[in-house]
Amino acid sequence: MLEVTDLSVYYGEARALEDISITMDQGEVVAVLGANGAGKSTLVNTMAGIIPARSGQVLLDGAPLQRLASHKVVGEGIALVPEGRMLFNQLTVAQNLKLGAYSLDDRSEIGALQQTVYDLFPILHDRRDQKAGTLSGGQQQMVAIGRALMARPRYLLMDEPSLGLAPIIVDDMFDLIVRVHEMGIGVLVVEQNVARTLEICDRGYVLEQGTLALSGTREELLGSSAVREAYLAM
Amino acid sequence: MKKNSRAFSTLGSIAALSLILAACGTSSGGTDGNSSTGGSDAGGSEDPIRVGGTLALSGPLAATGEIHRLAGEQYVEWLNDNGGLLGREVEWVLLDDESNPQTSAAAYNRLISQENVDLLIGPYGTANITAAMDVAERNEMVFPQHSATLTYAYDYDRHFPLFASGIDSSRTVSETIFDAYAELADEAPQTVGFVVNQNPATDFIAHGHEDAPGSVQVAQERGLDVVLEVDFPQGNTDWGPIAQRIKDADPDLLWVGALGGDSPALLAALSQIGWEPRHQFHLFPAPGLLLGAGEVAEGATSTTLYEPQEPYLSFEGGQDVSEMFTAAAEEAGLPYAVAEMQAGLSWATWQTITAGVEGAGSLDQGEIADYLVNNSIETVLGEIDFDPEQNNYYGDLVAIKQIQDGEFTVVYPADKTADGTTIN
Amino acid sequence: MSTDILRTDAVTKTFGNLRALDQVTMSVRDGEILGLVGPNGSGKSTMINVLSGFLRPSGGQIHFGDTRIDTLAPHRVAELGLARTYQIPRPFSTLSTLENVMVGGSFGRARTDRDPRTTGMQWLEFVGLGDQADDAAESLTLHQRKQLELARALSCEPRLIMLDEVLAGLNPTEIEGAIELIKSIRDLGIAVVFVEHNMRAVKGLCDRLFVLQSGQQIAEGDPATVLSDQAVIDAYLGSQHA
Amino acid sequence: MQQWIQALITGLLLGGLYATLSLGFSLTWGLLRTINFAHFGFALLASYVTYELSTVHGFDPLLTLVATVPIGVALSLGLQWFVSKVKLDMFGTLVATFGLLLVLEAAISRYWLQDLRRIPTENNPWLSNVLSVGPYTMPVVQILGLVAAVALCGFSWWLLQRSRAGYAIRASVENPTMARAFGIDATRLGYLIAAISGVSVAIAGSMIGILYALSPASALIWVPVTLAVVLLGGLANPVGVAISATALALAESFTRQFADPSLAQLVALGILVIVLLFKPSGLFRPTVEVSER
Amino acid sequence: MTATQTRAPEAPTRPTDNAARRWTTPGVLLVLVIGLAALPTLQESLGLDAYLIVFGYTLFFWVTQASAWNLFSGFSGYLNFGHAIFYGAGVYVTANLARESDPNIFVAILGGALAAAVVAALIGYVIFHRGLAHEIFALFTFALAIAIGVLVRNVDAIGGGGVLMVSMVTYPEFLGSVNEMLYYLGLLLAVVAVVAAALVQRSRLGLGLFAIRDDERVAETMGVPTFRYKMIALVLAAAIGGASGALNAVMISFIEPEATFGIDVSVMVVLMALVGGRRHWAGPVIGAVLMFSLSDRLTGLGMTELSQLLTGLLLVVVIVGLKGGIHERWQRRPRAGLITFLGVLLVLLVTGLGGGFIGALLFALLAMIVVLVVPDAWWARLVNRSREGQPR
Repeated sequence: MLEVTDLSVYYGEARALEDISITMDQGEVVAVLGANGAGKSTLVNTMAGIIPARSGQVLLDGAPLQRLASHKVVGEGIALVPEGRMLFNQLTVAQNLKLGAYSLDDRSEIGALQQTVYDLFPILHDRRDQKAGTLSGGQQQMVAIGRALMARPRYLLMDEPSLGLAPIIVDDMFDLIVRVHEMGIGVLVVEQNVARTLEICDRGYVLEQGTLALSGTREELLGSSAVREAYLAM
Repeated sequence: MKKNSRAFSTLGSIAALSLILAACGTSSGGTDGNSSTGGSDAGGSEDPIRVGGTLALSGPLAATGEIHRLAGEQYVEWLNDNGGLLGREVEWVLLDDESNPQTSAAAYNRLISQENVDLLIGPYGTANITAAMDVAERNEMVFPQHSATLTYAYDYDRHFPLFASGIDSSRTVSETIFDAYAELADEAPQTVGFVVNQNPATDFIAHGHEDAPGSVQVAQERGLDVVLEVDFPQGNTDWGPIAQRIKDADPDLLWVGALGGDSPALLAALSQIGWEPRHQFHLFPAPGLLLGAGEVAEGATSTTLYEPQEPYLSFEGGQDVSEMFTAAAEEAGLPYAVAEMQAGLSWATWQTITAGVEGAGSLDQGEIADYLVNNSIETVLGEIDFDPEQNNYYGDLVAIKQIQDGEFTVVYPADKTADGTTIN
Repeated sequence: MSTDILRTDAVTKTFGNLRALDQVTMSVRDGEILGLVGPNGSGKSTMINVLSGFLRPSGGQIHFGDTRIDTLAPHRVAELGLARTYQIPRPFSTLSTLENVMVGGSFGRARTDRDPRTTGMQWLEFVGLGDQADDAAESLTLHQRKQLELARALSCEPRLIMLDEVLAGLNPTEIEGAIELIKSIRDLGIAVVFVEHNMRAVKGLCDRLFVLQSGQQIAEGDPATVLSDQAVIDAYLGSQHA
Repeated sequence: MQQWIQALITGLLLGGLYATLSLGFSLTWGLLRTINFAHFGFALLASYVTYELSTVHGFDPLLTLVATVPIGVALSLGLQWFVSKVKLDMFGTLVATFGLLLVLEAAISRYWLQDLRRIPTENNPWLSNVLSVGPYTMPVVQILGLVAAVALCGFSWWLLQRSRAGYAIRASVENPTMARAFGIDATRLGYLIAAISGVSVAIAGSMIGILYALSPASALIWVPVTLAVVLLGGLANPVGVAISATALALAESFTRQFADPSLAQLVALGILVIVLLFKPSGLFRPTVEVSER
Repeated sequence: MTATQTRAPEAPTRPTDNAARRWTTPGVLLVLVIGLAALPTLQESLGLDAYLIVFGYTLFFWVTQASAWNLFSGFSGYLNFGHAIFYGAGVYVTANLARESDPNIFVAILGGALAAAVVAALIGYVIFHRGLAHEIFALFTFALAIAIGVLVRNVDAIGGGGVLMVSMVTYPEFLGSVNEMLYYLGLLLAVVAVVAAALVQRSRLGLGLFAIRDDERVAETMGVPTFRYKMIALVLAAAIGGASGALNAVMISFIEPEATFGIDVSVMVVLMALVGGRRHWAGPVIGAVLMFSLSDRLTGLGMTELSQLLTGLLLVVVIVGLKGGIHERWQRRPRAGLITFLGVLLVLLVTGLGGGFIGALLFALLAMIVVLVVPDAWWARLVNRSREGQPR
């Protein structure tokens, strides 16, 4: 169980998140929706330990994560696929993947994880010695996801995974989220592609101006006009 | 508030500065805060006579500066133990010029105008001496100095050079070197290779200046074959290629315009490529380092004006400088604690100013200068007659010393050699 | 139809393999507010960077008035009267708020006999930063920094101003104020290119919309029509099927 | 022909020293964002320790590495600790380390005086220990120095390009936030880099102590050539450092052999100036390119 | 136009900022300069050490050089580590003029300024077109200075085969002795440098340079002609540095390339400006006064090693404790800084404990630094505590 309780985050004086509480299970795909600037990225970055919270907690199976140094959060089983991929562009694909497993020590396990990623993305195997910065957008997104999977996460936080991808690839991306989920990993996905996201998620939250506007199951959200409103003001 | 404070600070800084100005008018006037001064009025005869000078106590020239400091300190101690100057104690006001002519010039200004010194003594190093001499000239102070080489450049009538190589120093030094080697008769070198540091002092002796021929020209005049001429920069770090060029040229005499640590480094490089100099001369090496270079340095010659041996030990103070300097240098932890040319020059410079003051019987700069040009001065270098016709330079006292059996010994001219030792 | 103040002809910008802008042809009319919209990563900010001379296009031409500007140095573009704000505010951090604005007033088109300090204060008052004039720009809040971005762009006295997500990160009251501000900018006779995600604001403000997706233009026209365009809806919400 | 080959050999050997001295400077600049002028003070201190131990205590000069390497590492680690504690920007590190250099120089001249020091030949078997191959000669100690340079540059290259720690270092320089998010502790890796820098500067310092005469002011002699090597070689690029050190040393060596030794430095710096004018980023890519903003 | 540009920044926004206030700074400066200019004449009647004249000249020299450096590098953020190129250009103009006959000092100064400006224009044109990263720019200029030094050493036409001497220059008699002439002209150049820096700081050029320093690309898109401004500032800085170098050749009299183009001047000006604060014209002035009086005092006391040690420690302390330099912290804590400075100065001068005027000046500056180094948080606590202690 991954929980966020009463989380508030500020950038200096500016409020980014106010009193957000969400929960998710390892068996779920949970969507976080909302317009740009609603605080979605802030939420996942805070959960990944990158941004400090002003108040509130992130709890993993009841134990608070917020006290940990940010480089230790990943060891607890939470991995991030950040917005814009944020690959280490000057490293090769293989090196990026290995870095994902930096918190692990067992070499054979790392090898096995790497094989899993290559199975998932055969193209990455072909491109393993290529610098990540030179890949196409879709391939880069694969590396970002692969890198996160290398951390052997129980929960995967995905921030705008379809951003900047060609439409055909976007579909692959959503298929992929499902496959990741089938590996027994809980997925929290922040997306602007509402339609596709709602196809694959179990539940979702809608953020508006840093507060929780709505939450519910897939069906509830699909029927809600709030989602449409949030994106297109119509 | 923000705006206020900025204005305030700007104003404040300016107000502060003007206040300083006002303050220095009132407070540091009258009696200066520095209470130890007061020699200039020459009133109380108990007041020590203050002799001011700088030395390169830091920076690239500091190694030799250190020798001059030790020698000078010993001299002042010796002088005070022997009744001081005009019956008064002597105090040496020594500042660091950081091996930098600008600092040196400023420091001499300070010595004259703030420390109110009664007498000056020159710094070490051609550049610093030149800069300091200008200050001395503007203040019409007697300026004895021990080591400026650019003889052609100095025309201040109250400067008294102790580097006793005559006004044509680049020629006289050069002639002396080749004269010394000419003693070898049939085995005298026929070819010579020049390797010269670009430092002004070494450069001047090697290459001369306009009307003043240097060693290269002198060698040619004397019919020697100059087979190599290489200049290297100060702080040179790679000697292999230079050594290789020497080996290829294979001169009978290797003439090294060296300073400080150049010589041992070059010799090491030469021995590494298996070339041994048949005859080798080094202009201004650090003597300790050259001796430390071991077997390859055997037979190396160099210029000198004082060595701790006869006849120098019999000259005025010759014994004292040797003993006192060695004791002091050992105590200070210098690796090579032998009084040689630099210590001797230092001592001789002090002897000059002492003789001038005692002879004039006063601290009047004009009288001191007059005495010095009109009288012979006894120094550890021998007897010196400053010649106003030659910008106070005088005859050539330069001798050649050689490493024989691991020790320096004077080998030329004959009147400076202890027991008929000859060059080999 | 009023005259075009800015016109791009098949502008392309590539970064390595990525075509951030692909043959975009767009025009801005005198005195209008043009909404430049599209999902995240569709090339809007790249467009602004290219138009302002911040980035050099890989292909195509840009004309501002009668002048071709894609070959000019950025400060020349600014002198012609094209100003912009930055999505993430980039104030001159060691200067005061007023000094930030004075930079605009001291150069290019805005350089007149008037004291840039006076005009700068006017612009700060205009965006509501008058009280912060002497504060270090570094000490401003995000909202104030956004206001500063605006004031700084306005201080260049532009004929066209490009606003890059000025509303992002603001709360509803702040957004309302900002919208009013943008309206009053248009009332000064300055054309506006308005890049924004907040569709309510876009609908409320813009005279026309220009929609980008993956660096390509997919729609253009009045807001109501454009926003009901299926391609646009798909672009935002994702198509239901591949 | 023989001259050419001998000049080539001399240049190569000199290049080894340049590379060893420059490697640490390049690594800390490129990866830790510290422009470390105290580096030259560290080298000088190592030289003096080598001098002291071999001259006064009679150790073989090469054996003194047992002392100088730990000293170099300790100084480097200490500096890294200090810099990361006080959070200086790059120019801040430049000024602060320059201050540190002055302090080190003062300390050295306090202990060893301003006198020139050089290990006497009798205590320095390495000066005369020469390997001769046909007509060519090479001092063994410089061969060892070259081996050390190759080993250090090679190890650094391997570490940065092939090891897990290396990816982690490069990742955390490129994007510290993401690196932390994947569990990379940049602080510890920073100490690793500092330690390598300390090892290389100590070895370079001891080599200088074996080969040259020392004085407290002599640290600055090495500044221009080090800067040239580092700027040409691409920041924190060990291979670039090795190649540009060799290239500059060869250029100097050939200038000394065939033109004029006094022009050697001008040639080296001239190469730097010309290269930077035509290729501002240097001849080699930095190991990690950090965008300015 | 000019009037509005040179106005003090506090000028028009508030009615309380009246003309009197605006003219206080230049007024006090003017009084200060007149006072300094009168010093040589009054020196004897006031019973001051003649050494103050020499100290004054050297201080002016460093103030000039540091201000000149700061005018380009401090304001624009491009740290030039090869300032000695411009300084040296000036030195070598005088030195070469002196080869033939005693040069006129004004000709030398103008020639020095011109030569340095030409060199700067050449260098600036090439490197600003290249867009070197800031740290590369810094070390590139450093290497360039050393390379030029070697070049001059080996080109007889410039360097005279290694050494040139300047023993005498001609100048109008009313300037007095050589030392007095150096003092007056040094003061003049220092005033020129400081006023130039202050004017630039308050002008469009200064604003443009600050914008370049903070964000060059944004500055460019706001209409700042960045290339032209960098060129103007660099050439101006060089001309001032060259003029001052030409004068200083008289002081050194023995001109060698290594000493001229070496690390001394290049690094010292950077340190002075960084220590004093490089965002305001007063910063390098404070830095130059502090660092030069420190080294002068310690040299005077014969403490060479200590001088080096303390200079080193001072650099570390100031850069760590006062990241923006002394002046910047002073702006935040002006009263405390000023009161400490003046208080200590007065006490030392009155009691004579400072060892004369220069010593008192130095110790007062050091005391001020101690007060300024206290971190803001501690300072706030200190101030609050003392306020709480007082009954209201």
